Amino acid sequence: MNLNSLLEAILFASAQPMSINKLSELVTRDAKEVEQALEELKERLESSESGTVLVRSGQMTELVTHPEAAGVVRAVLKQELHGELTKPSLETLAILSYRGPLTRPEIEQIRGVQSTMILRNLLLRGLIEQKEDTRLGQPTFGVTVAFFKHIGVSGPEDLPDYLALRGHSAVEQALQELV
Amino acid sequence: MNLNSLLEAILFASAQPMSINKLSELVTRDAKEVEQALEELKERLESSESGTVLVRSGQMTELVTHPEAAGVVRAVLKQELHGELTKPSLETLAILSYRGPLTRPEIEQIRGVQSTMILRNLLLRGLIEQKEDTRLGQPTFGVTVAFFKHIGVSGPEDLPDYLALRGHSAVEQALQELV
Amino acid sequence: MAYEVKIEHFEGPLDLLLQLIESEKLDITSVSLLQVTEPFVKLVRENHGKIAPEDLADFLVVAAKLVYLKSKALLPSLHDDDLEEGPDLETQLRLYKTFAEAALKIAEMEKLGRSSYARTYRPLKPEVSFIPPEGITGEMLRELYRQMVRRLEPILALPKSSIERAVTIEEKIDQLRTRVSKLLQSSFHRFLSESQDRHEMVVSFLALLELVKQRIVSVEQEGHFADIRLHITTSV
Repeated sequence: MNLNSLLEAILFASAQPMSINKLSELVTRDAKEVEQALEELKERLESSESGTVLVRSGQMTELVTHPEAAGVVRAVLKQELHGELTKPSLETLAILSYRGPLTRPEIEQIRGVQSTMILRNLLLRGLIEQKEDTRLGQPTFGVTVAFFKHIGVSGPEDLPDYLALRGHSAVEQALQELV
Repeated sequence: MNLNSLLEAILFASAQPMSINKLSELVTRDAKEVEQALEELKERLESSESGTVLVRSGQMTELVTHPEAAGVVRAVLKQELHGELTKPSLETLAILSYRGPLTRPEIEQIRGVQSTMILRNLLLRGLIEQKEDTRLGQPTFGVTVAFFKHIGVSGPEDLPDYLALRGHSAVEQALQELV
Repeated sequence: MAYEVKIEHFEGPLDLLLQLIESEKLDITSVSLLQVTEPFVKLVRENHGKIAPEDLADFLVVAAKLVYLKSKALLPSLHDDDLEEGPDLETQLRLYKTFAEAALKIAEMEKLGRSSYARTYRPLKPEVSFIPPEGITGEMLRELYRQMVRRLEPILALPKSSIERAVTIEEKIDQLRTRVSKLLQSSFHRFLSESQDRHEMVVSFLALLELVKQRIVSVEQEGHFADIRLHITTSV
Protein backbone atom coordinates (compact mmCIF):
# COMPACT_ATOMS: atom_id res chain seq x y z
CA MET A 1 0.00 0.00 0.00
CA ASN A 2 1.15 3.56 -0.81
CA LEU A 3 2.32 5.65 2.11
CA ASN A 4 -0.23 8.32 1.19
CA SER A 5 -3.10 5.79 1.18
CA LEU A 6 -1.95 4.45 4.52
CA LEU A 7 -1.95 7.97 5.96
CA GLU A 8 -5.42 8.52 4.56
CA ALA A 9 -6.66 5.38 6.33
CA ILE A 10 -5.13 6.56 9.63
CA LEU A 11 -6.58 10.05 9.40
CA PHE A 12 -9.95 8.64 8.39
CA ALA A 13 -10.07 6.18 11.30
CA SER A 14 -8.85 8.59 13.98
CA ALA A 15 -11.28 11.34 12.90
CA GLN A 16 -9.24 14.06 14.57
CA PRO A 17 -6.25 16.27 13.73
CA MET A 18 -2.93 14.42 13.95
CA SER A 19 0.61 15.75 14.06
CA ILE A 20 3.24 14.90 11.49
CA ASN A 21 5.33 13.43 14.29
CA LYS A 22 2.61 11.15 15.47
CA LEU A 23 1.92 9.98 11.92
CA SER A 24 5.58 9.43 11.29
CA GLU A 25 5.80 7.32 14.42
CA LEU A 26 2.79 5.24 13.43
CA VAL A 27 4.08 4.42 9.97
CA THR A 28 7.75 4.26 11.06
CA ARG A 29 8.89 6.66 8.34
CA ASP A 30 10.65 9.98 8.83
CA ALA A 31 8.79 13.27 8.96
CA LYS A 32 10.03 14.34 5.56
CA GLU A 33 8.59 11.29 3.84
CA VAL A 34 5.32 11.81 5.68
CA GLU A 35 5.21 15.48 4.55
CA GLN A 36 5.80 14.36 1.01
CA ALA A 37 3.10 11.69 1.16
CA LEU A 38 0.58 14.12 2.68
CA GLU A 39 1.24 16.42 -0.27
CA GLU A 40 0.53 13.52 -2.61
CA LEU A 41 -2.63 12.67 -0.69
CA LYS A 42 -3.88 16.25 -0.92
CA GLU A 43 -3.33 16.26 -4.67
CA ARG A 44 -4.89 12.86 -5.18
CA LEU A 45 -8.04 13.85 -3.29
CA GLU A 46 -8.33 16.99 -5.42
CA SER A 47 -7.67 15.38 -8.75
CA SER A 48 -9.96 12.41 -8.12
CA GLU A 49 -12.77 14.77 -7.04
CA SER A 50 -13.03 13.13 -3.65
CA GLY A 51 -15.77 14.14 -1.23
CA THR A 52 -13.06 14.71 1.38
CA VAL A 53 -10.13 17.14 1.61
CA LEU A 54 -6.95 17.28 3.62
CA VAL A 55 -6.54 20.38 5.76
CA ARG A 56 -3.18 21.40 7.20
CA SER A 57 -2.39 23.80 9.98
CA GLY A 58 1.26 23.87 10.93
CA GLN A 59 2.18 20.48 12.32
CA MET A 60 -1.42 19.28 12.43
CA THR A 61 -3.36 17.68 9.65
CA GLU A 62 -6.92 16.39 9.38
CA LEU A 63 -9.23 14.75 6.85
CA VAL A 64 -12.59 16.53 6.55
CA THR A 65 -15.57 16.64 4.20
CA HIS A 66 -15.36 18.84 1.11
CA PRO A 67 -16.70 22.37 1.74
CA GLU A 68 -19.16 21.98 -1.15
CA ALA A 69 -20.83 19.10 0.73
CA ALA A 70 -21.37 21.22 3.86
CA GLY A 71 -25.12 21.57 3.34
CA VAL A 72 -25.87 17.89 2.99
CA VAL A 73 -23.48 16.95 5.80
CA ARG A 74 -25.43 19.26 8.11
CA ALA A 75 -28.61 17.53 6.97
CA VAL A 76 -27.11 14.14 7.89
CA LEU A 77 -26.33 15.26 11.39
CA LYS A 78 -29.70 16.91 11.75
CA GLN A 79 -31.48 13.79 10.64
CA GLU A 80 -29.58 11.76 13.15
CA LEU A 81 -30.90 14.06 15.85
CA HIS A 82 -34.43 14.57 14.64
CA GLY A 83 -35.34 11.44 12.70
CA GLU A 84 -38.07 9.19 14.06
CA LEU A 85 -36.86 6.74 16.67
CA THR A 86 -36.62 3.16 15.41
CA LYS A 87 -38.17 0.22 17.24
CA PRO A 88 -34.76 -0.93 18.54
CA SER A 89 -34.20 2.56 19.96
CA LEU A 90 -37.57 2.58 21.66
CA GLU A 91 -36.90 -0.89 23.08
CA THR A 92 -33.65 0.34 24.55
CA LEU A 93 -35.46 3.27 26.13
CA ALA A 94 -37.99 0.83 27.60
CA ILE A 95 -35.29 -1.38 29.18
CA LEU A 96 -33.41 1.55 30.58
CA SER A 97 -36.60 3.14 31.94
CA TYR A 98 -37.62 0.00 33.83
CA ARG A 99 -34.35 -1.72 34.55
CA GLY A 100 -31.65 0.95 34.23
CA PRO A 101 -28.91 1.81 34.81
CA LEU A 102 -27.33 -0.96 32.75
CA THR A 103 -24.09 -1.42 30.82
CA ARG A 104 -24.12 -1.88 27.04
CA PRO A 105 -23.42 -5.64 27.28
CA GLU A 106 -26.31 -5.98 29.74
CA ILE A 107 -28.70 -4.14 27.43
CA GLU A 108 -27.54 -6.39 24.60
CA GLN A 109 -28.17 -9.54 26.65
CA ILE A 110 -31.76 -8.49 27.19
CA ARG A 111 -32.41 -7.24 23.65
CA GLY A 112 -30.35 -9.99 22.02
CA VAL A 113 -28.95 -7.49 19.50
CA GLN A 114 -25.84 -5.33 19.29
CA SER A 115 -26.71 -1.84 20.49
CA THR A 116 -23.70 0.47 20.05
CA MET A 117 -25.25 2.73 17.42
CA ILE A 118 -28.55 2.92 19.26
CA LEU A 119 -26.93 4.09 22.48
CA ARG A 120 -24.94 6.66 20.54
CA ASN A 121 -28.13 8.09 19.05
CA LEU A 122 -30.08 8.12 22.32
CA LEU A 123 -27.17 9.87 24.07
CA LEU A 124 -27.02 12.46 21.32
CA ARG A 125 -30.71 13.20 21.72
CA GLY A 126 -30.48 13.60 25.46
CA LEU A 127 -32.84 10.69 26.14
CA ILE A 128 -30.27 8.68 28.05
CA GLU A 129 -27.08 9.58 29.87
CA GLN A 130 -23.99 7.91 31.21
CA LYS A 131 -24.28 7.32 34.96
CA GLU A 132 -21.51 7.53 37.51
CA ASP A 133 -21.40 3.83 38.27
CA THR A 134 -19.46 1.36 36.19
CA ARG A 135 -19.85 -2.41 36.21
CA LEU A 136 -17.09 -4.80 35.12
CA GLY A 137 -15.24 -1.81 33.74
CA GLN A 138 -18.19 -0.80 31.58
CA PRO A 139 -20.05 2.49 31.90
CA THR A 140 -23.72 2.28 32.83
CA PHE A 141 -26.56 4.15 31.14
CA GLY A 142 -29.96 5.31 32.34
CA VAL A 143 -32.74 7.48 30.95
CA THR A 144 -32.57 11.18 31.71
CA VAL A 145 -34.85 13.04 34.10
CA ALA A 146 -36.00 15.02 31.09
CA PHE A 147 -37.20 11.83 29.42
CA PHE A 148 -39.20 10.73 32.48
CA LYS A 149 -40.70 14.19 32.63
CA HIS A 150 -41.57 14.00 28.95
CA ILE A 151 -43.65 10.85 29.45
CA GLY A 152 -45.26 12.39 32.49
CA VAL A 153 -43.77 10.37 35.32
CA SER A 154 -41.59 11.57 38.14
CA GLY A 155 -39.44 8.44 38.18
CA PRO A 156 -39.37 4.76 37.19
CA GLU A 157 -41.69 3.78 40.08
CA ASP A 158 -44.52 5.57 38.30
CA LEU A 159 -44.23 3.40 35.19
CA PRO A 160 -47.07 0.90 34.63
CA ASP A 161 -46.41 -2.48 36.32
CA TYR A 162 -43.04 -1.20 37.45
CA LEU A 163 -42.36 -3.75 40.19
CA ALA A 164 -43.41 -6.83 38.20
CA LEU A 165 -41.50 -5.82 35.11
CA ARG A 166 -38.36 -4.49 36.76
CA GLY A 167 -37.71 -7.77 38.51
CA HIS A 168 -39.09 -10.04 35.78
CA SER A 169 -37.45 -13.44 36.10
CA ALA A 170 -36.71 -13.76 32.37
CA VAL A 171 -34.76 -10.53 32.45
CA GLU A 172 -32.89 -11.48 35.61
CA GLN A 173 -32.08 -14.88 34.18
CA ALA A 174 -30.88 -13.35 30.92
CA LEU A 175 -28.57 -11.02 32.82
CA GLN A 176 -27.15 -13.82 34.91
CA GLU A 177 -27.04 -16.78 32.59
CA LEU A 178 -26.66 -15.60 29.07
CA VAL A 179 -23.22 -14.15 29.39
CA MET B 1 -20.16 18.31 -6.96
CA ASN B 2 -20.55 14.77 -8.33
CA LEU B 3 -23.25 12.65 -6.75
CA ASN B 4 -20.67 10.04 -5.88
CA SER B 5 -18.43 12.59 -4.13
CA LEU B 6 -21.43 13.91 -2.25
CA LEU B 7 -22.29 10.41 -1.08
CA GLU B 8 -18.70 9.91 -0.01
CA ALA B 9 -18.92 13.07 2.13
CA ILE B 10 -22.17 11.87 3.72
CA LEU B 11 -20.81 8.43 4.53
CA PHE B 12 -17.63 10.01 5.88
CA ALA B 13 -19.58 12.35 8.16
CA SER B 14 -22.09 9.81 9.45
CA ALA B 15 -19.38 7.28 10.39
CA GLN B 16 -21.85 4.40 10.36
CA PRO B 17 -23.58 2.17 7.81
CA MET B 18 -26.40 3.90 5.94
CA SER B 19 -29.23 2.51 3.85
CA ILE B 20 -29.68 3.30 0.17
CA ASN B 21 -33.09 4.76 1.04
CA LYS B 22 -31.72 7.16 3.61
CA LEU B 23 -28.99 8.29 1.24
CA SER B 24 -31.50 8.76 -1.51
CA GLU B 25 -33.63 10.90 0.80
CA LEU B 26 -30.67 13.04 1.83
CA VAL B 27 -29.55 13.80 -1.70
CA THR B 28 -33.11 13.89 -3.10
CA ARG B 29 -32.30 11.49 -5.93
CA ASP B 30 -33.95 8.18 -6.58
CA ALA B 31 -32.54 4.91 -5.26
CA LYS B 32 -31.40 3.81 -8.71
CA GLU B 33 -29.24 6.89 -9.19
CA VAL B 34 -27.79 6.41 -5.72
CA GLU B 35 -26.98 2.76 -6.50
CA GLN B 36 -25.26 3.86 -9.69
CA ALA B 37 -23.27 6.59 -7.93
CA LEU B 38 -22.20 4.18 -5.18
CA GLU B 39 -20.88 1.87 -7.88
CA GLU B 40 -18.90 4.81 -9.31
CA LEU B 41 -17.62 5.70 -5.86
CA LYS B 42 -16.48 2.14 -5.26
CA GLU B 43 -14.61 2.13 -8.55
CA ARG B 44 -13.07 5.55 -7.99
CA LEU B 45 -11.78 4.54 -4.55
CA GLU B 46 -10.25 1.43 -6.06
CA SER B 47 -8.67 3.05 -9.09
CA SER B 48 -7.28 6.02 -7.16
CA GLU B 49 -5.75 3.64 -4.59
CA SER B 50 -7.64 5.27 -1.77
CA GLY B 51 -6.99 4.30 1.83
CA THR B 52 -10.74 3.75 2.20
CA VAL B 53 -13.17 1.28 0.63
CA LEU B 54 -16.92 1.05 0.29
CA VAL B 55 -18.51 -2.02 1.89
CA ARG B 56 -21.97 -3.14 0.87
CA SER B 57 -24.37 -5.65 2.37
CA GLY B 58 -27.84 -5.60 0.85
CA GLN B 59 -29.35 -2.17 1.43
CA MET B 60 -26.61 -1.01 3.78
CA THR B 61 -23.33 0.61 2.85
CA GLU B 62 -20.43 2.06 4.83
CA LEU B 63 -17.16 3.83 4.13
CA VAL B 64 -14.31 2.09 5.99
CA THR B 65 -10.53 1.75 6.01
CA HIS B 66 -8.77 -0.39 3.42
CA PRO B 67 -8.08 -3.95 4.64
CA GLU B 68 -4.39 -3.53 3.86
CA ALA B 69 -4.15 -0.74 6.41
CA ALA B 70 -5.57 -3.01 9.15
CA GLY B 71 -2.41 -3.29 11.23
CA VAL B 72 -1.67 0.43 11.55
CA VAL B 73 -5.34 1.36 11.96
CA ARG B 74 -5.65 -1.09 14.82
CA ALA B 75 -2.72 0.63 16.46
CA VAL B 76 -4.33 4.06 15.98
CA LEU B 77 -7.65 2.86 17.41
CA LYS B 78 -5.86 0.91 20.16
CA GLN B 79 -7.97 -2.09 19.21
CA GLU B 80 -7.22 -5.71 19.72
CA LEU B 81 -7.53 -8.17 16.90
CA HIS B 82 -11.05 -9.54 17.22
CA GLY B 83 -11.43 -13.03 18.58
CA GLU B 84 -11.54 -15.81 16.07
CA LEU B 85 -14.96 -16.96 15.02
CA THR B 86 -15.93 -20.48 16.04
CA LYS B 87 -16.70 -23.19 13.51
CA PRO B 88 -20.50 -23.02 14.03
CA SER B 89 -20.37 -19.23 13.70
CA LEU B 90 -18.39 -19.47 10.49
CA GLU B 91 -20.77 -22.08 9.09
CA THR B 92 -23.80 -19.93 9.83
CA LEU B 93 -22.13 -16.82 8.45
CA ALA B 94 -21.14 -18.71 5.30
CA ILE B 95 -24.70 -19.96 4.79
CA LEU B 96 -26.13 -16.49 5.29
CA SER B 97 -23.58 -14.65 3.19
CA TYR B 98 -23.98 -16.98 0.22
CA ARG B 99 -27.68 -17.75 0.48
CA GLY B 100 -29.19 -15.26 2.93
CA PRO B 101 -31.53 -13.90 4.03
CA LEU B 102 -32.88 -17.13 5.51
CA THR B 103 -35.16 -18.02 8.40
CA ARG B 104 -33.96 -19.93 11.43
CA PRO B 105 -35.64 -23.22 10.37
CA GLU B 106 -33.99 -22.91 6.97
CA ILE B 107 -30.57 -22.45 8.56
CA GLU B 108 -31.25 -25.40 10.85
CA GLN B 109 -32.15 -27.63 7.91
CA ILE B 110 -28.81 -26.89 6.31
CA ARG B 111 -26.77 -27.18 9.51
CA GLY B 112 -28.72 -30.15 10.86
CA VAL B 113 -28.62 -28.69 14.35
CA GLN B 114 -30.65 -26.19 16.36
CA SER B 115 -29.28 -22.70 15.79
CA THR B 116 -31.06 -20.49 18.30
CA MET B 117 -27.98 -19.80 20.37
CA ILE B 118 -25.61 -19.34 17.47
CA LEU B 119 -27.96 -16.81 15.87
CA ARG B 120 -28.24 -15.02 19.17
CA ASN B 121 -24.45 -14.81 19.49
CA LEU B 122 -24.05 -13.48 15.98
CA LEU B 123 -26.79 -10.90 16.57
CA LEU B 124 -25.06 -9.80 19.78
CA ARG B 125 -21.79 -9.38 17.91
CA GLY B 126 -23.56 -7.42 15.19
CA LEU B 127 -22.36 -9.83 12.50
CA ILE B 128 -25.90 -10.66 11.41
CA GLU B 129 -29.17 -8.78 11.62
CA GLN B 130 -32.85 -9.48 11.43
CA LYS B 131 -34.23 -8.37 8.08
CA GLU B 132 -37.58 -6.72 7.49
CA ASP B 133 -38.88 -9.59 5.39
CA THR B 134 -40.45 -12.62 6.99
CA ARG B 135 -41.12 -16.02 5.42
CA LEU B 136 -43.93 -18.29 6.65
CA GLY B 137 -44.23 -16.06 9.66
CA GLN B 138 -40.56 -16.44 10.55
CA PRO B 139 -38.08 -13.57 10.62
CA THR B 140 -35.21 -13.77 8.16
CA PHE B 141 -31.55 -13.08 8.92
CA GLY B 142 -28.68 -11.79 6.81
CA VAL B 143 -25.04 -10.84 7.35
CA THR B 144 -24.16 -7.23 8.12
CA VAL B 145 -21.59 -4.78 6.83
CA ALA B 146 -19.74 -5.50 10.11
CA PHE B 147 -19.17 -9.11 9.01
CA PHE B 148 -17.64 -8.05 5.70
CA LYS B 149 -15.48 -5.48 7.48
CA HIS B 150 -14.30 -8.16 9.89
CA ILE B 151 -13.00 -10.42 7.14
CA GLY B 152 -11.89 -7.50 4.96
CA VAL B 153 -14.04 -7.84 1.85
CA SER B 154 -16.28 -5.20 0.35
CA GLY B 155 -19.35 -7.40 -0.10
CA PRO B 156 -20.64 -10.93 -0.68
CA GLU B 157 -19.44 -10.96 -4.29
CA ASP B 158 -15.85 -10.82 -3.00
CA LEU B 159 -16.24 -14.08 -1.13
CA PRO B 160 -14.52 -17.12 -2.61
CA ASP B 161 -16.69 -18.97 -5.16
CA TYR B 162 -19.57 -16.57 -4.58
CA LEU B 163 -21.12 -16.81 -7.99
CA ALA B 164 -20.64 -20.56 -8.19
CA LEU B 165 -22.26 -21.14 -4.82
CA ARG B 166 -24.94 -18.52 -5.11
CA GLY B 167 -26.22 -19.86 -8.40
CA HIS B 168 -25.15 -23.49 -8.05
CA SER B 169 -28.00 -25.57 -9.40
CA ALA B 170 -27.34 -28.52 -7.11
CA VAL B 171 -27.33 -26.21 -4.11
CA GLU B 172 -30.46 -24.54 -5.40
CA GLN B 173 -32.25 -27.83 -5.82
CA ALA B 174 -31.16 -29.19 -2.48
CA LEU B 175 -32.29 -26.01 -0.73
CA GLN B 176 -35.66 -26.26 -2.34
CA GLU B 177 -36.03 -29.83 -1.20
CA LEU B 178 -35.00 -28.87 2.28
CA VAL B 179 -37.04 -25.79 2.91
CA MET C 1 -11.75 -48.99 13.78
CA ALA C 2 -9.73 -46.11 12.43
CA TYR C 3 -12.15 -43.30 13.29
CA GLU C 4 -12.03 -43.91 16.98
CA VAL C 5 -8.80 -41.99 17.36
CA LYS C 6 -9.31 -39.40 14.68
CA ILE C 7 -12.57 -37.81 15.69
CA GLU C 8 -12.36 -35.92 18.91
CA HIS C 9 -14.25 -32.78 18.20
CA PHE C 10 -17.45 -32.28 16.26
CA GLU C 11 -19.88 -29.41 16.16
CA GLY C 12 -23.07 -31.01 14.95
CA PRO C 13 -24.40 -34.30 13.65
CA LEU C 14 -23.69 -33.45 10.03
CA ASP C 15 -20.18 -32.35 10.92
CA LEU C 16 -19.61 -35.70 12.63
CA LEU C 17 -21.11 -37.64 9.76
CA LEU C 18 -18.98 -35.80 7.23
CA GLN C 19 -15.82 -36.36 9.28
CA LEU C 20 -16.57 -40.08 9.46
CA ILE C 21 -17.12 -40.34 5.73
CA GLU C 22 -14.03 -38.30 4.95
CA SER C 23 -11.82 -40.19 7.37
CA GLU C 24 -12.72 -43.32 5.40
CA LYS C 25 -12.04 -41.48 2.13
CA LEU C 26 -15.57 -42.19 0.95
CA ASP C 27 -17.83 -40.09 -1.23
CA ILE C 28 -21.22 -39.04 0.00
CA THR C 29 -23.47 -41.87 -1.18
CA SER C 30 -26.25 -43.91 0.39
CA VAL C 31 -23.82 -46.82 0.65
CA SER C 32 -21.22 -44.82 2.56
CA LEU C 33 -23.93 -43.63 4.92
CA LEU C 34 -24.63 -47.26 5.76
CA GLN C 35 -20.95 -47.83 6.31
CA VAL C 36 -20.61 -45.11 8.91
CA THR C 37 -23.86 -45.81 10.72
CA GLU C 38 -22.27 -47.88 13.41
CA PRO C 39 -19.36 -45.59 14.26
CA PHE C 40 -21.78 -42.66 14.24
CA VAL C 41 -24.16 -44.28 16.67
CA LYS C 42 -21.25 -45.44 18.79
CA LEU C 43 -19.70 -41.96 18.97
CA VAL C 44 -23.02 -40.35 19.86
CA ARG C 45 -23.52 -42.90 22.61
CA GLU C 46 -20.02 -42.44 23.97
CA ASN C 47 -20.25 -38.66 23.90
CA HIS C 48 -23.74 -38.37 25.30
CA GLY C 49 -22.46 -36.33 28.19
CA LYS C 50 -20.20 -34.10 26.12
CA ILE C 51 -22.78 -33.09 23.54
CA ALA C 52 -24.59 -29.92 24.60
CA PRO C 53 -28.00 -30.95 25.91
CA GLU C 54 -29.72 -28.59 23.47
CA ASP C 55 -27.98 -30.32 20.56
CA LEU C 56 -28.50 -33.92 21.62
CA ALA C 57 -31.91 -34.26 19.98
CA ASP C 58 -30.42 -33.31 16.61
CA PHE C 59 -27.69 -35.95 16.93
CA LEU C 60 -30.34 -38.52 17.76
CA VAL C 61 -32.45 -37.53 14.75
CA VAL C 62 -29.52 -38.31 12.46
CA ALA C 63 -28.78 -41.52 14.36
CA ALA C 64 -32.42 -42.58 13.97
CA LYS C 65 -32.34 -41.81 10.26
CA LEU C 66 -29.17 -43.84 9.80
CA VAL C 67 -30.46 -46.83 11.74
CA TYR C 68 -33.65 -46.60 9.73
CA LEU C 69 -31.77 -46.54 6.43
CA LYS C 70 -29.79 -49.55 7.51
CA SER C 71 -32.85 -51.42 8.67
CA LYS C 72 -34.57 -50.67 5.41
CA ALA C 73 -31.65 -52.11 3.49
CA LEU C 74 -32.35 -55.28 5.37
CA LEU C 75 -36.12 -55.15 5.40
CA PRO C 76 -37.36 -53.19 2.41
CA SER C 77 -40.93 -53.54 3.68
CA LEU C 78 -40.10 -51.46 6.75
CA HIS C 79 -41.76 -48.08 6.70
CA ASP C 80 -41.93 -45.28 9.20
CA ASP C 81 -43.70 -42.04 8.34
CA ASP C 82 -41.81 -39.93 10.86
CA LEU C 83 -38.42 -41.05 9.67
CA GLU C 84 -39.34 -40.71 6.00
CA GLU C 85 -40.28 -37.12 6.65
CA GLY C 86 -37.86 -34.30 5.92
CA PRO C 87 -34.85 -34.09 3.68
CA ASP C 88 -32.95 -37.19 2.74
CA LEU C 89 -29.70 -37.45 4.57
CA GLU C 90 -27.53 -37.72 1.49
CA THR C 91 -28.81 -34.45 -0.02
CA GLN C 92 -28.59 -32.73 3.31
CA LEU C 93 -25.02 -33.85 3.86
CA ARG C 94 -23.90 -32.76 0.39
CA LEU C 95 -25.34 -29.32 0.93
CA TYR C 96 -23.81 -29.08 4.38
CA LYS C 97 -20.42 -29.99 2.94
CA THR C 98 -20.63 -27.12 0.44
CA PHE C 99 -21.08 -24.58 3.21
CA ALA C 100 -18.65 -26.24 5.60
CA GLU C 101 -15.97 -25.83 2.92
CA ALA C 102 -16.96 -22.22 2.29
CA ALA C 103 -16.71 -21.63 6.05
CA LEU C 104 -13.13 -22.94 6.02
CA LYS C 105 -12.19 -20.44 3.33
CA ILE C 106 -13.76 -17.63 5.31
CA ALA C 107 -11.78 -18.77 8.36
CA GLU C 108 -8.59 -18.45 6.30
CA MET C 109 -9.53 -14.91 5.36
CA GLU C 110 -10.26 -14.05 8.96
CA LYS C 111 -6.84 -15.32 10.04
CA LEU C 112 -5.16 -12.72 7.82
CA GLY C 113 -6.46 -10.02 10.17
CA ARG C 114 -7.22 -7.72 7.23
CA SER C 115 -10.21 -6.04 8.83
CA SER C 116 -11.69 -2.74 7.77
CA TYR C 117 -12.59 -0.15 10.39
CA ALA C 118 -15.21 2.55 10.59
CA ARG C 119 -14.33 6.16 11.18
CA THR C 120 -14.24 6.96 14.89
CA TYR C 121 -17.41 8.72 15.81
CA ARG C 122 -16.93 12.16 17.36
CA PRO C 123 -20.05 14.21 17.87
CA LEU C 124 -19.74 17.68 16.40
CA LYS C 125 -21.58 19.45 19.19
CA PRO C 126 -20.59 18.19 22.58
CA GLU C 127 -23.52 19.93 24.30
CA VAL C 128 -26.50 17.60 24.38
CA SER C 129 -29.88 18.73 23.25
CA PHE C 130 -33.15 17.10 24.33
CA ILE C 131 -35.05 15.68 21.38
CA PRO C 132 -37.71 13.23 22.59
CA PRO C 133 -39.77 10.99 20.33
CA GLU C 134 -43.31 12.19 19.79
CA GLY C 135 -46.28 10.55 21.43
CA ILE C 136 -44.35 8.13 23.63
CA THR C 137 -46.14 6.94 26.76
CA GLY C 138 -45.47 4.72 29.75
CA GLU C 139 -47.88 2.14 28.31
CA MET C 140 -45.83 1.94 25.13
CA LEU C 141 -42.67 1.36 27.15
CA ARG C 142 -44.43 -1.39 29.08
CA GLU C 143 -45.53 -3.10 25.87
CA LEU C 144 -42.00 -2.90 24.44
CA TYR C 145 -40.58 -4.34 27.64
CA ARG C 146 -43.08 -7.20 27.55
CA GLN C 147 -42.21 -7.95 23.93
CA MET C 148 -38.57 -8.30 24.88
CA VAL C 149 -39.47 -10.65 27.72
CA ARG C 150 -41.49 -12.78 25.30
CA ARG C 151 -38.47 -12.96 23.01
CA LEU C 152 -36.23 -14.09 25.84
CA GLU C 153 -38.46 -16.82 27.23
CA PRO C 154 -38.01 -19.48 24.50
CA ILE C 155 -34.24 -18.94 24.60
CA LEU C 156 -34.13 -19.46 28.34
CA ALA C 157 -36.36 -22.54 28.04
CA LEU C 158 -34.19 -24.03 25.30
CA PRO C 159 -32.14 -26.57 27.31
CA LYS C 160 -35.30 -27.98 28.92
CA SER C 161 -37.34 -28.26 25.73
CA SER C 162 -34.40 -29.86 23.92
CA ILE C 163 -33.98 -32.52 26.55
CA GLU C 164 -37.65 -33.37 26.24
CA ARG C 165 -37.26 -33.65 22.50
CA ALA C 166 -34.21 -35.90 22.85
CA VAL C 167 -36.19 -38.29 25.03
CA THR C 168 -38.92 -38.58 22.39
CA ILE C 169 -36.40 -39.42 19.70
CA GLU C 170 -34.63 -41.95 21.88
CA GLU C 171 -37.97 -43.70 22.34
CA LYS C 172 -38.42 -43.68 18.60
CA ILE C 173 -35.09 -45.39 18.05
CA ASP C 174 -35.99 -48.03 20.64
CA GLN C 175 -39.26 -48.74 18.90
CA LEU C 176 -37.46 -49.11 15.62
CA ARG C 177 -34.96 -51.54 17.11
CA THR C 178 -37.67 -53.66 18.63
CA ARG C 179 -39.54 -53.84 15.38
CA VAL C 180 -36.45 -54.77 13.43
CA SER C 181 -35.30 -57.41 15.86
CA LYS C 182 -38.76 -58.94 15.95
CA LEU C 183 -38.80 -59.15 12.22
CA LEU C 184 -35.29 -60.51 12.15
CA GLN C 185 -35.65 -63.11 14.77
CA SER C 186 -37.74 -64.75 12.20
CA SER C 187 -35.62 -67.29 10.55
CA PHE C 188 -33.54 -66.98 7.48
CA HIS C 189 -35.96 -69.32 5.84
CA ARG C 190 -38.85 -66.96 6.50
CA PHE C 191 -36.77 -64.01 5.48
CA LEU C 192 -36.22 -65.58 2.10
CA SER C 193 -39.73 -66.89 1.80
CA GLU C 194 -40.94 -63.28 1.98
CA SER C 195 -39.37 -62.89 -1.44
CA GLN C 196 -41.84 -62.83 -4.26
CA ASP C 197 -39.80 -64.80 -6.77
CA ARG C 198 -36.50 -66.43 -7.34
CA HIS C 199 -34.84 -63.24 -8.52
CA GLU C 200 -35.86 -61.38 -5.42
CA MET C 201 -34.68 -64.26 -3.30
CA VAL C 202 -31.19 -63.91 -4.76
CA VAL C 203 -31.23 -60.17 -4.15
CA SER C 204 -32.37 -60.67 -0.57
CA PHE C 205 -29.66 -63.22 -0.03
CA LEU C 206 -26.98 -60.88 -1.38
CA ALA C 207 -28.31 -58.05 0.76
CA LEU C 208 -28.14 -60.29 3.75
CA LEU C 209 -24.56 -61.28 2.99
CA GLU C 210 -23.65 -57.61 2.76
CA LEU C 211 -25.30 -56.92 6.11
CA VAL C 212 -23.47 -59.80 7.70
CA LYS C 213 -20.23 -58.51 6.24
CA GLN C 214 -20.93 -55.09 7.69
CA ARG C 215 -21.73 -56.71 11.02
CA ILE C 216 -25.20 -55.29 11.20
CA VAL C 217 -26.64 -58.72 11.31
CA SER C 218 -25.21 -61.75 12.99
CA VAL C 219 -26.04 -65.20 11.80
CA GLU C 220 -26.45 -68.35 13.80
CA GLN C 221 -26.90 -71.82 12.47
CA GLU C 222 -27.23 -74.78 14.78
CA GLY C 223 -26.24 -77.45 12.29
CA HIS C 224 -25.96 -78.18 8.61
CA PHE C 225 -29.27 -77.51 6.87
CA ALA C 226 -30.78 -76.25 10.11
CA ASP C 227 -32.56 -72.92 9.87
CA ILE C 228 -30.30 -69.87 10.04
CA ARG C 229 -31.19 -67.39 12.76
CA LEU C 230 -30.60 -63.68 12.26
CA HIS C 231 -29.93 -61.01 14.90
CA ILE C 232 -29.54 -57.32 14.39
CA THR C 233 -26.42 -56.00 16.08
CA THR C 234 -26.74 -52.30 15.37
CA SER C 235 -28.07 -50.60 18.42
CA VAL C 236 -28.25 -47.20 19.97
